[in-house]
Amino acid sequence: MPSPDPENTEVEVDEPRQGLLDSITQHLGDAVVASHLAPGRELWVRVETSAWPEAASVLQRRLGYRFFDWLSAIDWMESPYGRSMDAEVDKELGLVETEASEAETVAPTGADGYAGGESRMQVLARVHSIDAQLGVTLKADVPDMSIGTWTNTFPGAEWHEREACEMFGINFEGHPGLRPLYLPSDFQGNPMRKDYPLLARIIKPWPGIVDVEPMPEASDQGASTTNPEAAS
Amino acid sequence: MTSILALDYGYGGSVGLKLLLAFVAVLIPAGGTVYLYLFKMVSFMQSRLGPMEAGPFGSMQLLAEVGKSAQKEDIFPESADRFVFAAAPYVVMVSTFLLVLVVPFGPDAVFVNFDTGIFFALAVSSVSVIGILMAGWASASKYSLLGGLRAAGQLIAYELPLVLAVVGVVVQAESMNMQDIVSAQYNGEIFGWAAIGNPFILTQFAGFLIFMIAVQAELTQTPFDMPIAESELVAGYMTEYSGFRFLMFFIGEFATANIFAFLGATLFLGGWTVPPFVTDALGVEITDNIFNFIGPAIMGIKMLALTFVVYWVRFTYPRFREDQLQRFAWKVLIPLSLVNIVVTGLFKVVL
Amino acid sequence: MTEVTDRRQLAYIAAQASEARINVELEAEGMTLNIGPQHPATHGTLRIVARLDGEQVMDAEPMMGYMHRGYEKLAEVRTYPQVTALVNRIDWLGSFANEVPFILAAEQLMEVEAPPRAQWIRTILFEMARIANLTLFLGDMGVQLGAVTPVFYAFRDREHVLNQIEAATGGRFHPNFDRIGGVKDDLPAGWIQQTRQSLDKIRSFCDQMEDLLLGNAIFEQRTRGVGVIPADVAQAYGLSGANIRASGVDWDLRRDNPTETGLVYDQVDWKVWTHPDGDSFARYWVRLQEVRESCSIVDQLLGSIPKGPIMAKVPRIIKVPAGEAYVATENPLGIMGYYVVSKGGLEPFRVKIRSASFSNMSITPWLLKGTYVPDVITILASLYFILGDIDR
Amino acid sequence: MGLLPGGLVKGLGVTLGEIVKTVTQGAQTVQYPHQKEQPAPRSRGVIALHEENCTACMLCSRECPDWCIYIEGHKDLAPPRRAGGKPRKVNKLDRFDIDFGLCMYCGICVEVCPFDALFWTPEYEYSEPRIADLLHDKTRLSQWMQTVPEFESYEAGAEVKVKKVPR
Repeated sequence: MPSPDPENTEVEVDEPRQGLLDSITQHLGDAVVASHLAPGRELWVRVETSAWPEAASVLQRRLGYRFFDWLSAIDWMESPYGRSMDAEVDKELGLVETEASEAETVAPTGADGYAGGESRMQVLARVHSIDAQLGVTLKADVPDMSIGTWTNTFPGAEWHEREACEMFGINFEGHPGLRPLYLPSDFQGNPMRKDYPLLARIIKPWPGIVDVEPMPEASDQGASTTNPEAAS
Repeated sequence: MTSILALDYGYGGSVGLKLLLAFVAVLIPAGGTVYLYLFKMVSFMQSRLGPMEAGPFGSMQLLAEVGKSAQKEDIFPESADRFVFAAAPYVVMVSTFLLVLVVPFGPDAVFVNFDTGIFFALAVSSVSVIGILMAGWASASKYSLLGGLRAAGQLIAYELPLVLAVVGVVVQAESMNMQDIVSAQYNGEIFGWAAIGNPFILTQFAGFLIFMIAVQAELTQTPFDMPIAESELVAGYMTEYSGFRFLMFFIGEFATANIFAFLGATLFLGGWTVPPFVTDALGVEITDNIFNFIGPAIMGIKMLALTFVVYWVRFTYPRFREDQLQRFAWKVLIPLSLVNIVVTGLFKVVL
Repeated sequence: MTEVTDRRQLAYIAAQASEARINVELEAEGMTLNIGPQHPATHGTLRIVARLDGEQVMDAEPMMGYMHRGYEKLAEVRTYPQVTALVNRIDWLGSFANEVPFILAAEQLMEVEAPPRAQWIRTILFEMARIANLTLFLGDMGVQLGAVTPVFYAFRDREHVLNQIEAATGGRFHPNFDRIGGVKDDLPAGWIQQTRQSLDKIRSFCDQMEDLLLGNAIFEQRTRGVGVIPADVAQAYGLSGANIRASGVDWDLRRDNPTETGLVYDQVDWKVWTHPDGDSFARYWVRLQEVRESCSIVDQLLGSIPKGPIMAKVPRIIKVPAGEAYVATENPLGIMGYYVVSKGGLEPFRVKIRSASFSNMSITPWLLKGTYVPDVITILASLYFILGDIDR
Repeated sequence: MGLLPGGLVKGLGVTLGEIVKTVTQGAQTVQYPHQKEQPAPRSRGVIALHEENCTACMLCSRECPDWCIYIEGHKDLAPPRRAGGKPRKVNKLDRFDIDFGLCMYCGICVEVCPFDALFWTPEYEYSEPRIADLLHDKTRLSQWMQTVPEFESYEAGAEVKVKKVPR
């Protein structure tokens, strides 16, 4: 896992993003929990769950990050259904890790995501500044499935939050109307959670699972086998 | 006028013949223009060939369409007012047939020669508004209602420029009788030069333009096709119609376009006559019997020319928003037509 | 070319916009009209529930989800090559443009860079996808306003571009041609020469559109001052592409995105077109200039394709190392970005698809308040969204 | 109200010009059943199977995103290459079906096949009244092999070698 703190990246120090990171930490103080900087690529900042709406207004009003790119969520739990495309031959090829032993399954967290994370669900958002040509991805943990809304600073976040709410089950306090966006109103469950089964893959058996049967013995199989003498 | 072509039919026979001729005069040109303009001209305009399968060069396409529509199920919307819904297309067709009565096709080949022919034609042409409103209101669907109301507003707004444009012609021809208008154009001369007579399109060009724009609006054709805005109201007041009823609206639209083109030809292009230098060259008198046969052909050519312009504009321009087309009618067309009348009056008095 | 700069025009537009806002305050109980989901003006299955007062829209709320295929869920159970085949079905008009950001994000995670020839071919097909997409818009805007002929010209001339894409990639609409580390195959012989001919057809199509629609006074009346979007509101809603450039924001990811290493826009000199008005006319005008600009970009690129391989050294079974990457490119409809989270397996752990039309459409409830019904159609046509892009 | 006629008349000119061009130079459209447009040689119409190359290794049915390739095979003895040698164990193909009702023509199977047994043909006229008939079996897929065009040569500057189609 790339080390989270940017200091020890040898030569490439990305001034603009480094400056941005410093100004964010300077404005938000200890609300900034962790950060990750991929030089020349992107800056990730993780803020306290409570400071989520405040981070938005700081970025928009003080730092001039007025372009609202997108807002979504991520469920860090490993999918219990796996690829449902596993055949014995895959195990020999080492494509599929053998079953993890039961004891090891610890509560899923965003720890191995950039800028870490403690809760299973995380909210992601990205804002961009057109004059500085820089963007920043903000993250926040959502331990109790509820977080503040961004709609009063970025009105565009309304639909994004409605989608995240119906797909992941995260409640956004203060959102004008958390109606379902895509799913029919009587839909049960949150599809994007990893423990929600993808039914198409479970109903139909995987055609790749059929393995080539072993050679039929040269007994009374009849025409289907070519006995060795006749073949030469 | 019970003797047509020197045969005496008695009252019953001549009315029957006139009915048949009326049907022929309305439906055959309608079929012709549908094929020529809606199937062929539009396709050429859009770099394709149009229907080619039914009959040579797709000529039987309209018969196929009629056959298809006739066998379609005749659907009434569930909460529609059945009688009014069924009657609407007939009301629209009535106004078309009444219009054709007045159009002269030859010296004595005219259905009814009113003294106030053009006045009758304009009065009858506004009957179709009632039919469209009936269709819009009776279909009990929001889109039809919107289409119907838009049609009402638009057709009434464009009646005025239509009438005022015709007043200029009537003032110049000093009569409302269609035959007199035609002969006025034949015998008139422009500042003493009588070779081509005086087709009112030359002296009444502003009137002609206003007439054609008003006709475009009466037919609810683009750029005035708010009532049948296919990209907003799906098919406007015709949305809920299906089968033969929709066909009547569809053919009715083309028939009305032809009849207005006949009217326009009579008022502005000299009706069924040819310019004097042609008749002098052929040594034929304008009131001969021969013109009862050539007349409809000449009218047909002039009608095709005018309908070409109508459909050419229809398939090229986007459409107005209703408040823009209302503003255009009240603030531009009507003042312009009033000025046209004043100028014609002045010339009439001065010359 | 109608360059609008004088103050009188802008004042007229501002007055129009404010007048539309004032008379919406009258709270009369209006009629609710469902525009869609089966409706000619919605590019796909979008339903707008509009509460009307007479012809004026009190408030309009788009209802979506009729075409929700759940791409983000599907991507989690598919390997990387399978996701590329899947993902070019999001914006099906310029479909090669969907694959590129996903592949660039995967390449960023795998620290792989495509050889120059592959980047050239990728950029050429990216621009041809833009031409194919925006040509249809130029024709379709006409038919939304009532002129039926322009859309036929659009389909006629777009056909040549699609044939060229099919000749190179095998699929007209779903090329599935981009791979991690390069492109699937090289260009067939004679392709460059034929592509130049198809570009000439597109240029003559643009001139026809200029005469038929831009010069048309009725079109101007129907679109000037309709659906005015100020720049800051556009940014707050995340509008992108021609919609934001038409509001005067000079921003184009093809020029301003330093992190992107996969496309070669720096080798070509081209111009980003903007327009100060921010109304439907400006959006149409900006997209018309962009199509012409894309034609000249492709022309320059065709002339300078370097020699060399089209595929970098990439293992046969692709396992992307763990990490997160976000790459966004300037797609025909706007900014399309993929946030790919990988835990080192065969498939991505999570793919967040930032689609352009989703954000472009999120402004409609604010924008459609107080407009007339025909203007609703004009504004929707000028925002130019694709339902696959919204519903994902 | 600024109704400038210049723009309007130019618009009419464009459509009139189009009428003249269509009448004189013919339409851009093709009258399908009578004349047919030839798709590009690389276009993905239908998948052809070259049965000799196929070793039933299941890679294509495993990689297919739509799960629309069904393969059944059995191991069999084949005559030894060199006389007197041990008989080779070979996979024989019993069933190789592609359900074109499900297929999305992405081309992953053709690309992933290690033995070059699958090819694309630009054939497109195989629609069926019943969707079940879109399941092409082994024989039908082999019939498509004749319509596989030769691979085209590449543009100048390409380093990719042109592959051969096994007839």
